[in-house]
Amino acid sequence: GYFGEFGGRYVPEILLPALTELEDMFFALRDDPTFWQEYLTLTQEFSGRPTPLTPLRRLSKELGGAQIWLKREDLNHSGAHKVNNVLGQGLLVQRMGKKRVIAETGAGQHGLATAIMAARLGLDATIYMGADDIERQYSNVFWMRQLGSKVVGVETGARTLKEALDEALRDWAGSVENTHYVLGTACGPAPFPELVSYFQGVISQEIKQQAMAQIGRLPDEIVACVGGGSNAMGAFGAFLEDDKVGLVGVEAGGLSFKEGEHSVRLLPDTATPGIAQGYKTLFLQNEDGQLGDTHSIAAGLDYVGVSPILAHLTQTGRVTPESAQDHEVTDAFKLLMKTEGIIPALESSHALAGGFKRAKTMRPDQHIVINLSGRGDKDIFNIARAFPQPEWSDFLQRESERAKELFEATQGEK
Amino acid sequence: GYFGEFGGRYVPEILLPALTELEDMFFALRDDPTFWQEYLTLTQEFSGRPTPLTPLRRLSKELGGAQIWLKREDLNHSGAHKVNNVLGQGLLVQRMGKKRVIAETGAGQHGLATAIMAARLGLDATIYMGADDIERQYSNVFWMRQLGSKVVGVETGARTLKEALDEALRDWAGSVENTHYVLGTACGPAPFPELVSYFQGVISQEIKQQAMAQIGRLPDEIVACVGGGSNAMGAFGAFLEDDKVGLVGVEAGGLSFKEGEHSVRLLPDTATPGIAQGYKTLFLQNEDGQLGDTHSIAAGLDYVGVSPILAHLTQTGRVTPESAQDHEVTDAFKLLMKTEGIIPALESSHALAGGFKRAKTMRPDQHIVINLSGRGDKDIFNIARAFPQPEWSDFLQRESERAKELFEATQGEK
Amino acid sequence: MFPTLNDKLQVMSHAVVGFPNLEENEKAIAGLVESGVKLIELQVPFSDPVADGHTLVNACYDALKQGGSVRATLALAEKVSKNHPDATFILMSYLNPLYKYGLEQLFEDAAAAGIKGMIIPDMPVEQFEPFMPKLDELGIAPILMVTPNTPDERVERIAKSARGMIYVVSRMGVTGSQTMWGEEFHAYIKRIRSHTDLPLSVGFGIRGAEDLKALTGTAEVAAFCSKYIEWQRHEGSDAAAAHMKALLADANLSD
Amino acid sequence: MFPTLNDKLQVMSHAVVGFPNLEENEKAIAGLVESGVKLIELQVPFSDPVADGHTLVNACYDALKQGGSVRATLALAEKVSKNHPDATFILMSYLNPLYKYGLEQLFEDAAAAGIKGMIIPDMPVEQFEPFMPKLDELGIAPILMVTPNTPDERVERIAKSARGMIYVVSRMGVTGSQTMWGEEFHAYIKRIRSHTDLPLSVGFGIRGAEDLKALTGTAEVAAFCSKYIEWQRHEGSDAAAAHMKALLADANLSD
Repeated sequence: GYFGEFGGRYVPEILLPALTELEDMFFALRDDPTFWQEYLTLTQEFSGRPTPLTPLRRLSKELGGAQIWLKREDLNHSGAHKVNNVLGQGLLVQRMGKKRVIAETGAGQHGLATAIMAARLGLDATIYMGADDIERQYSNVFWMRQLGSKVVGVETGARTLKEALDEALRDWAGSVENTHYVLGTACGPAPFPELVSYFQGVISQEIKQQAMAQIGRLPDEIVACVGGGSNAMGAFGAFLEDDKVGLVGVEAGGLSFKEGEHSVRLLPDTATPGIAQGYKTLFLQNEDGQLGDTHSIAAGLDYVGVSPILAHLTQTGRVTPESAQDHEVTDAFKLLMKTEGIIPALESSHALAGGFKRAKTMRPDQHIVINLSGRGDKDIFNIARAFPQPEWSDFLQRESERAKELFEATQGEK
Repeated sequence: GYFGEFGGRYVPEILLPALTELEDMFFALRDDPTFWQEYLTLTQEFSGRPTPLTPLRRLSKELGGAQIWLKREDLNHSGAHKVNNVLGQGLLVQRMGKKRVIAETGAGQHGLATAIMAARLGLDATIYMGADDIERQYSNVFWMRQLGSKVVGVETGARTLKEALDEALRDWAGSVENTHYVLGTACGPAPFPELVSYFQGVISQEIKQQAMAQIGRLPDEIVACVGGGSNAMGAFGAFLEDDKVGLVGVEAGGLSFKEGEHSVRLLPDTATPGIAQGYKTLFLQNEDGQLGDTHSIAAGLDYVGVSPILAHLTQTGRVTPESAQDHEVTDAFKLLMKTEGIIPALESSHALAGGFKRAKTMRPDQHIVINLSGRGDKDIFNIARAFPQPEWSDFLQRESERAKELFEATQGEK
Repeated sequence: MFPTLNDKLQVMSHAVVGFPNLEENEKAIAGLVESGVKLIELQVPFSDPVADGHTLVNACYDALKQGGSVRATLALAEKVSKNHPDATFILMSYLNPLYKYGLEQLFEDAAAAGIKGMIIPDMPVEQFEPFMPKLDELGIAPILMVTPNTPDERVERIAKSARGMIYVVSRMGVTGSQTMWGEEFHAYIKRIRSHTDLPLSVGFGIRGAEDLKALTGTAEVAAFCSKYIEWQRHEGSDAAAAHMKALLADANLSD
Repeated sequence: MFPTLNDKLQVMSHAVVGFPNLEENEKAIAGLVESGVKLIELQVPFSDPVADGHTLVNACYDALKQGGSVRATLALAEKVSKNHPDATFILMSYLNPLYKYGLEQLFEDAAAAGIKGMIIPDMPVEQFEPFMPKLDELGIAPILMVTPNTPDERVERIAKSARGMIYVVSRMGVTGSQTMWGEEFHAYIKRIRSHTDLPLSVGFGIRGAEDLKALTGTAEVAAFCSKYIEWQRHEGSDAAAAHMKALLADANLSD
């Protein structure tokens, strides 16, 4: 469970048995080709895998550098790569014979993916979400509840993702015997970083095959955004031994490198080694070891730690860290929409910003693959916040009144 | 251009040259296998085709009848089958050397698909939309504009889809020489019904192959919702000669069969033959030939005419018409979400309602394929209207205020 | 009756049946005739008037609420053709209301009501052809349209079935905006004339006396419709008639 | 010092350093000692206290704003261990603040400040093992936890490194809710005793005198923390001390 100095399993004693059970099962299944096939079948028939590798011909020409390709994780069922991991863990839950899953969620994407998996596989699901996040991301709460999940608001502390994660761990401490904790990213105590990377690895396995078929060789670079790190690990995994393929992780540069205004952990003078949330990695923290505040225009990148595997791969030089600031991200978002007709998530737009910048410095006979981890239209509220305009607030105002009238009409009926 | 008594081309003289040019090109390309291959490649690399055929194991067991399969058009880029047709027409536009496209849109789905295609292929796009629809469906307007399309509000008449369609035709009358009108469904003057059905036919071609691979034989029935009819024609097309495969089209039964409370045109005592909007079909109309009012919980089924091909196939008995009322639709919507973790569009939920009802009467060794034409999360505002709850209106109220503050903050910056 | 080739330009104007209401139609038509207009279209309002501009679209929308219909149009035609024997009334309609009425029956009833011509923008010449013997027998002229992008062989086919006059769509686009009457337009008119000896009625984009002056000597009829309906909507039928009278005087087209 | 096997039950209570503020901590601890509590945890507040219930989570959140930290905890320890020589102070912290401080240095400084034991919920026994010689040299007892789902071979390993006492997590779940002290619990205690002669400190879910009575004769120490912090939050440190005194009396645990 260690990657260089990072990783490990630093959890309250009560959680250890569940983690070792999960690890034992994972190690056994990891070497079982029929399990991987079962996983591939599930992702194919339910989520539409393989997702395509889309050439951006117009945009590449416009930028004048490398040929840019997008790995289309936005086309997954539920609109992001998150579902890969969740479906994989669902299979593990079935093998372990557990009937209940819990998850934490920030903006709601991982919670939604978990709710979808639970509905598909017939499991009970409880999703923990900070009370402030519920208030700001109600649309995802709406979907999770329609999917039959219980959404629990967490009122402690800052009432956001961190508190939701802690609360989910607290639930797990009392329910491990029948409950699986579906961790959403390649972080947390072992075996989660490896486990999540394993399932997300389907992304890079497909990229490899598709690059051979569509380009005729491996790409020169692969670029992914890095929040917790699951989509980056997914996009990089199969290429770790291919030294000629550059691997670039783009973090959220936010407003500036000032404390609390970004979520950059892999660049020098940002995060430092720490042990929290069950594992050792680079955390944004103060000298007293208190985890810091973060900011990103993309809720999914707004995280204080980072995958211990990526922390290690960055230290060894295999992964090149980059960052993109909020305004570069919105520019890349607009450019992709207008030039190629694809609506990216703000998270993925970090990879676009970093990838476009690099592509410009490359030659037209070079190829760069950007992992489009999710689509933007699932998050219109977040995106509208990034592009403020009065028509939107007026629309919401009217729609709020309409919704109120509609609800009152149903009350009258009863 | 006729299908039995239906179809034809009843348009102002000025539009005839464009339609005959389009028809000539279509007929020439229809017989060119390389063109179909070009189309398949575009849908694969951009939109993720083939979409999967998903077995609904839990739901089939719960209902206790036929094995139910979903054709997952919701996994297309942009979230619905609409994009198939639009991409195909985009290829035609390129062959014709035109640089501009126009389209009409009601709830915004076809407009959004057209905007996406135009951005991808580098075309100018103008989308006509009723002023009232713009006001109610602003989220789609937001995306279309971000994609670089011009969205024009139509202030005439009832300010909805019909007026937008008329306005688009007026634009076309003045711009045919450099502009292609991207019609969104299998209606309108020839060659549109055939043209749209041709491109959507990719759906049934895939179903056929997938059924052979996954079931080992053709399905017993295929069910699709019918608005204009493009997803139904897409799902039925390749099976027209396979007499043992039942084809069922489910229309919007709305609130009741009273005038103005539904959009059912294929059942007896509903619509009558008429000639309008450029073609002859069954229209909901009064005895004076004025087109009637329609209602559906799903904006995309709320249409007064129907594909002339479906009108004909219903008359010959090849297609069985069914209808689902609003409350059956919301029940089917909830059932699919809770049992299989898939969020359907309200349009597609009509096919679900009709399909579930039929599946229950069938044997477990029979197989029914329901075409899931689109996903629901693209339309949270519409779906929230179908499931009114006070949390939603409160959320919108708060979000409206936040949006206003954010916009004011950007103004302060300048 | 219809003008003949090389007659002096005359204006054709318009009534949307039911706009602003059925009673007012009669009064407005009387005003038009009084002003010197002898060719008048009676438009059956329709729910989907795809070939009309905003002015007529909105007039149709309002007219339907006032009971505008095929039957109301025939009733109006009967009255006004009796009251104004020197005016020529043309029934203008989209196809569907007539199709629902029954085309054969409609042609007969229209003829009986004094209608002399028929403009159906979404009924192509191919659809008219089978009815030509009937129409000729009834003395109803199908007034068919040609447009700048109509190819020669099709103009030829249209000219063969056209009666009374040919409606020349002045430019690409729909009713209600500005048009130019330059060289290109004259070449277009010349091209149409090479296929027919019928008088030509120019329509779309005729908004004022300058347009009428420009068309004098070029066409036999100028359709002045949208602008008239705007006057009617904003100032009432009496004022619209007065405007029309002044217009004809300004354009030197008064009798 | 720590009790020994079969000593009469005593209560361990709690301070979150910085809650409600640093000054008040001293007063509150004095109150606890006065009330008869001789084992006191000094909790370093942390931003992510995953193993605590809501009461302690919120106390940590507030304490951090008041300057709670490792250094503040050591400073407090130095004062209170001097002022209350007959009380035993245990440093309780999540791993990260200590890791950042430097574990070796921390152990040395804690010992110098009079700390006798160390509870680090997210530091497994494997991580403690390399430090055991150092800890034994400094006289600091790692108070390790066992839980109902800890397998026997692991209890054995934990018992080997444990010093002072073993912290027995009473049930699945986290601090602050009700627990039952039935047959199953006694079997669990018996199982743990079969691996160690150290006294047992039972924690999680001890909310009142009835719980303390139930544990009397079963365990040597009962951790009474969340409920005390609730008293402190809602009624202040003086009232909390008074409640504690009354509790010990009710449970027949007064000296």
